[in-house]
Amino acid sequence: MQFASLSEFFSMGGYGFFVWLAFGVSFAVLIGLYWLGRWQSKKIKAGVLTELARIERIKAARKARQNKSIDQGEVTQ
Amino acid sequence: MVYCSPTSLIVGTILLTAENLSCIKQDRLLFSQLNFSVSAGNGLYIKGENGAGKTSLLRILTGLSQPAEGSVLWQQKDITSDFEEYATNLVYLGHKLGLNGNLSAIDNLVFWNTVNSIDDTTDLYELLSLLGLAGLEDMPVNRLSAGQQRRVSLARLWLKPAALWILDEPFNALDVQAVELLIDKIKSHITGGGSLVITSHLDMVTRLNCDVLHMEYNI
Amino acid sequence: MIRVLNAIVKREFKLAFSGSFDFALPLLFGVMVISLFPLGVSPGPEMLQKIGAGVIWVSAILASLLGLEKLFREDFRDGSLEQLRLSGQPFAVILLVKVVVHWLITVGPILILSPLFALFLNLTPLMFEALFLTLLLGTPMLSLVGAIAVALTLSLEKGGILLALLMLPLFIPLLIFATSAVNNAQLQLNYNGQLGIIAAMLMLAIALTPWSISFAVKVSQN
Amino acid sequence: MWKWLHPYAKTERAHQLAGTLFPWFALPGLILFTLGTVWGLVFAPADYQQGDAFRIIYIHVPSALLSMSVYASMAICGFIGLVWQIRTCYMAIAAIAPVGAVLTFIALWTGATWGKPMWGTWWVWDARLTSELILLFLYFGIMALYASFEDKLQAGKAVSVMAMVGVINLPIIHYSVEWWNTLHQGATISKFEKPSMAPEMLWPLLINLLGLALLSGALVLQRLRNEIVMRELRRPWVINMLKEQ
Repeated sequence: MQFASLSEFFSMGGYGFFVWLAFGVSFAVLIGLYWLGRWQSKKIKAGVLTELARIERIKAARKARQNKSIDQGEVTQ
Repeated sequence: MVYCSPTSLIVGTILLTAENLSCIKQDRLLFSQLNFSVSAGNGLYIKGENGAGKTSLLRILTGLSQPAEGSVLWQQKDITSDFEEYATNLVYLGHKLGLNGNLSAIDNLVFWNTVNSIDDTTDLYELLSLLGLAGLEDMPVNRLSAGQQRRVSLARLWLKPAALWILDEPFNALDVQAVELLIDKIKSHITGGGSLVITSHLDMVTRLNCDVLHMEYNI
Repeated sequence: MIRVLNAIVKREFKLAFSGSFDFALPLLFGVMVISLFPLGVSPGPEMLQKIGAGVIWVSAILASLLGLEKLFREDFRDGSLEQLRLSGQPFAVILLVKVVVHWLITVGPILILSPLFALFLNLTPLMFEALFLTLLLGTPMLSLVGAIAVALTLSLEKGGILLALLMLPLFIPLLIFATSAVNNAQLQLNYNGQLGIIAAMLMLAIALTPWSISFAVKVSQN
Repeated sequence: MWKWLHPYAKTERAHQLAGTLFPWFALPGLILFTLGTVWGLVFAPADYQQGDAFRIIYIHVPSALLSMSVYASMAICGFIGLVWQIRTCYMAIAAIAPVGAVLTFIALWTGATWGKPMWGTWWVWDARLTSELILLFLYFGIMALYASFEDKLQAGKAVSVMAMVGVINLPIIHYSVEWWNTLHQGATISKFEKPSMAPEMLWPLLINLLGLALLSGALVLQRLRNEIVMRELRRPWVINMLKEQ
């Protein structure tokens, strides 16, 4: 243990501001990156639902169009 | 460099083979497990709605794009093994015409002839007047209309004795006369033992007696 | 092959000098950047001599960046690059020739006018000699390495600033060695070491870039 | 059917693997990093010249070392991806680049906060800070390039090429900047150089290096999982997996 008291530890021999600024920002940035990843993965999950809905819409539109062309007597492959 | 001129091929030999082609664009599977072959004296008409991947397929066949899976064979050899050799047997007309707008039709074609190592035996003026461009030969290409520009690019079909033509919507912007001219040219190419892969939204192609490949919009 | 390369060279020159002054724009840009410095920093001859090498080199880098943006772009847009790739000729060689010709057309004038820059910034004859040699050996490397980034961004609409972000960090070693060569010349010291390093970097670029450029173009065409 | 499913199976496997590995990186990383930091801040002796400001070294040097090697790992991914046509490698580059950029930023930030008490100014064109700054630009370039492409497969190939060009240049940049620095300001550099370190100072540094490396690995794995899911959104396995959750 290099420091006699807690206040001495926080002051870091007069360099406390710089030491804590360096460590604090570094930790904050790392944690921020982690939370960004978490948030992205949530957003992706939400995106999947809209994507699935879009696929359904395309399928429905195609079905409607096929029915229509069959009604008109066109031959589709 | 040896040219595979269309006439030297026996009608019916398989020239171009697509093996298990699949293509992914923007994380969407456009098509998968596509198998077909095109033989000498035969054509393939690729049909399908917008976004079905016709252009992507054509670009894969030319070797400009890589398929996500599968391979393209030219006379049973993978085109990537000797791409230069494959390219000498190919004429590709895509959406982009490959003409520099600041150069004249003649300059563009002469340059194209040179890089393709084609000896100038064809009279370019005669060819361009056949294509309905008489008097426009030395005008910068970007002063021509869209249809006229496309005609200039079509001249390549007359210039390069290639066995395989890959044409992406060649009838775009062409007037009736030019369409007829092109159809005649394609017909004579096929009867001469050449082969063809073509896309078009016009039904003209049904007159060509091609095989048809129908591509669906894949979700 | 010689005929093909000849045709490509001719076409590039014809396009560059037919009516448009595009080929001179990088040069003009460089001259203007250089003439901003005396106004912005100080017109004192000693000060100018001190910063001269750096200023000229930074301007040369920015000017060649501006010029490089046009390399391949037109040919990519109108499809000529596709046709060249399908011409049955070795693609990497064709592209290398295009880069070299482009360098001659856009950077050549900068080299020719470099005495003027030296005059503007009060460089001594010895310094000018060093400057010219570093420009002669260094700018081809700029073009070769830059061409990779240009080729990668061909299919993107907003090429410009992205191109700067990609390329400028790569040019820092060149800037360091080139300016230090000129500064050595100012002190009448030997600068063969710096020149040697620049030449080595150029050799490395010549050996590695043609393949990379053609691969990058293929990625863009995909 | 199976044959074209094969490449997607690969990303599925990569996704699973990343999920399994994540706790093995995250937990030891967290423990080691905490241990090293506490050791460095509380128990390690202060430098006789720089006093307690010296303790910034316990985050500055690991992040600076890692920022460079992470770039190299990105280039290796690019090389593997291009040679063997593995899409997962391109995704890995996209996952690695932001982590590397953050490490570079930490190295720069801690360098600046260390420099202020030592040199009396936040920024000095010192060799290490300058190369870190250039490295940050390189990372930004990779990230911007990747983001610019609509087609992410194309983007992956492009950033692979760029990462390889960058990694060839990185040593040249590094040594040229160091050389330039000795040329211009030989005096200040000695202050910032690692003093010959006593073992009780070195141990926490090494532990922190390992801890931060594992943590970066965990962050990369997390981002890789996201990237795979984002890119394979239409695959049945992704849809099923997301529906289950």
